[in-house]
Amino acid sequence: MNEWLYVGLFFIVGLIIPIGAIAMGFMLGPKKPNPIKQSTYECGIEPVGEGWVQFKAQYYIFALVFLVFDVETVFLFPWAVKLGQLGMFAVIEGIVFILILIAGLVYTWRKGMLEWV
Amino acid sequence: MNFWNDPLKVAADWLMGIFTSWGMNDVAAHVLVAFLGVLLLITILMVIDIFLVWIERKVVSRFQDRIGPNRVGPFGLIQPFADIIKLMIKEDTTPDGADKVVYNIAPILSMMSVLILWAVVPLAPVMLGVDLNIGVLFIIAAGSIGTLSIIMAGWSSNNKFSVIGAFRCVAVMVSFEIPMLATLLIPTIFTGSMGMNAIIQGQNIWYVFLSPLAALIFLIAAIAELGRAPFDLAEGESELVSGYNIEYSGMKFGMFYAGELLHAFTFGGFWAIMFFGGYRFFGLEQISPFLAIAIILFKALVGYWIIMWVKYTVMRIRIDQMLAFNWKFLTPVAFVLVMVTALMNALLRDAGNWLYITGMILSNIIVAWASLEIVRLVSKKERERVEGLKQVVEAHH
Amino acid sequence: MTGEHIIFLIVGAVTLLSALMVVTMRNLVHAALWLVATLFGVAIIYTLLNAGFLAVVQVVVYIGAIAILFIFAVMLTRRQAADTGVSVNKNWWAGALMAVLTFAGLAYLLQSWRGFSKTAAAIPSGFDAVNQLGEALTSPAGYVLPFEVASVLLLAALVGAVYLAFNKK
Amino acid sequence: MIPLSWYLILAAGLFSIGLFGVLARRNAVAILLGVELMLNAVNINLVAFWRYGDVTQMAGQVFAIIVFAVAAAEVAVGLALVISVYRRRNTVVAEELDLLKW
Repeated sequence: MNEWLYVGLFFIVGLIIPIGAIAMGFMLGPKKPNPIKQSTYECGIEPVGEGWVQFKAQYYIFALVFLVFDVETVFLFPWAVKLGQLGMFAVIEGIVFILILIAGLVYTWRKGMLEWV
Repeated sequence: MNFWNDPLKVAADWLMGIFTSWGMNDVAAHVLVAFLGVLLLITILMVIDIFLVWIERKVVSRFQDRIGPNRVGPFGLIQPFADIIKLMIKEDTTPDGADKVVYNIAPILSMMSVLILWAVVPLAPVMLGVDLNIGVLFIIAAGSIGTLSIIMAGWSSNNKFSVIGAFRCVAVMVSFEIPMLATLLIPTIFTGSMGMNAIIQGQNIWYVFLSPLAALIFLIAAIAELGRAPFDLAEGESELVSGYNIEYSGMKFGMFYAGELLHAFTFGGFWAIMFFGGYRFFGLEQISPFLAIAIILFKALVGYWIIMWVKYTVMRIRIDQMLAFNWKFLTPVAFVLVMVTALMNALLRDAGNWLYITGMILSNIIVAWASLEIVRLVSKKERERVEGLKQVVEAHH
Repeated sequence: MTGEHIIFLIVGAVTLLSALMVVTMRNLVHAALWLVATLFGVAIIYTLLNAGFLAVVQVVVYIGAIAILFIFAVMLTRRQAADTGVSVNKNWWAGALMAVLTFAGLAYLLQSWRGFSKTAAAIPSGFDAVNQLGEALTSPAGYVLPFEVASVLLLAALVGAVYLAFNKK
Repeated sequence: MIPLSWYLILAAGLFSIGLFGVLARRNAVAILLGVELMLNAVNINLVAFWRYGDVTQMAGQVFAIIVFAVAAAEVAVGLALVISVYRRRNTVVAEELDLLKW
């Protein structure tokens, strides 16, 4: 518990410093808003439509593959910590785990889902 | 116990004495002292950050055969302060239709995600920061907060280009997190701990000599994670005008900018900790904690310099090439390397030091050679296929 | 009332409040961001329970991956920046009643359990949870099978999700 | 030291809120958000029981890790379903997906 208190202090100070900097900027800077200044930037022309576009599904695929890999790799960390004291059995086990993981990547790859089209 | 051997403890004891003599209870005084310590560290970091701007501009200009800032103060040293003042007195605009709360939180979170990284950086044998037993994963956790801040910034600006920029940036950042996680497994396997200090203590031989490939992959993944060139797709100037931070001005933009530079410096530091012995340098760190701090800051600066060097040497890569490079090359290689390292570690653990090092280096070289050979063969096939297509087209004409 | 109690109360209140925001927010991106706040609160609860590894995994997996996936999915499935119409269905009162009843039932059941207000023993010195976890996940007497099955489950999820979402039709 | 009851009540509250989200929301993505809350409530309980029981028995933490994996799998498949439905029916409102009722 105790050590996380210090981490918590880092979070608090890490919030205070940028808030302070931004607040200082807010106080020192001029405030003269006008409609043209506040319109969103679009390469100099008038903004067309709303600030939302249809996304391609490819973004989702990469996030999906990332999610699966992220979860599994994180689970490998306790294994890696203990590896030095464990025998061949644990090593084989970890290798099987990684191979199953790579099988997923290979499937996604073979389905052509890793192409950016 | 004198000041030069353990400055933090001396200062903390002195402050504790003062606070308790004011009638504060022990716990509160302890928390207050820790708070002041964290505040001091982060303030120093912000000052370093200001000078990073100067270093960056100076180094870039040398790469590009210019002189760089040289008017304001000696060697232009005052220039970054002028930049800060300029950022501060600029108007803080908020675009129409922006989601005000999210829009304002994003730069704060972005800066915070970098600053909290320093919680786990051991600066000297007597200044370990917070010696968490999961220090390695803490880097990734802080990185996920940074990713989130980019999505928030892009989405809340109510601008197509910032949303697209944010999405591209996040797709790249999360993708490269995987090889980074995988290479972080390797120091963990060598050390048998995820604590930063344990990893440094375990490096009687720098891990870069045990696993140079892992060090290289970590550096590449870190550069992508930082969103720096050649992986700086979030800010494709011609396509996306500036990426997720396009609608930000003044100090809010400054937070993104300063956060990026400090992030690069911090990852230089992590690179040094994971693979180059952190604050250790042939026993010099035992002489004085100040020397140890100088060593780790120097190593971090070297890492930062290498990241800059890559940035200004290599040209920008297209997003499809980048994601293909990550998923089809870097990630499989990183995982194969983890498997080989785990296997070699189990086989050679009892075989003696020299055999262990030789085996590790050899296995690294073999993995690197094999993967490059596979890439060579595949690209040769691809070239032949394209050539064949060309001939077919020409035959038609 | 020690510092730990105060931290718990603040974090718990924020967690529950942001959870309420998750289920009531009309704008789904806001709901996802409130979910992040809830998940972060839960991570702090884990650190209060001395489960540092799980706290970090919570941030890496939930905030770094699951929340991002949610935001991507929201962006992929929406026409307007804000949802039109009501965000709850016409049986929402039944849902609310059900939730309140569940909470009351759980609270009643729990308070009649004798281990309810148990306090924890101190963590033994030299106890390393990550090390123990590594041991438990890899020793044949431990949880090897669930560990491997989790990997197969995620493989199946990846294959299924890729097939479902992007089967060209 | 915080008594176990506080954690259990927090978890029960989180679970109920998640349940409300699942039962009452119209948008399928929002329903999945509710499921996430419920899974988190379960995890708090598991970790609390680990801490308040014998800490050398890692079952609680291992279960929590398996729940992480299950949550990830659930989100991956659930959101893929939502996207798939959206591409075919152009809606993500759960009530309008009533083809099987006919």
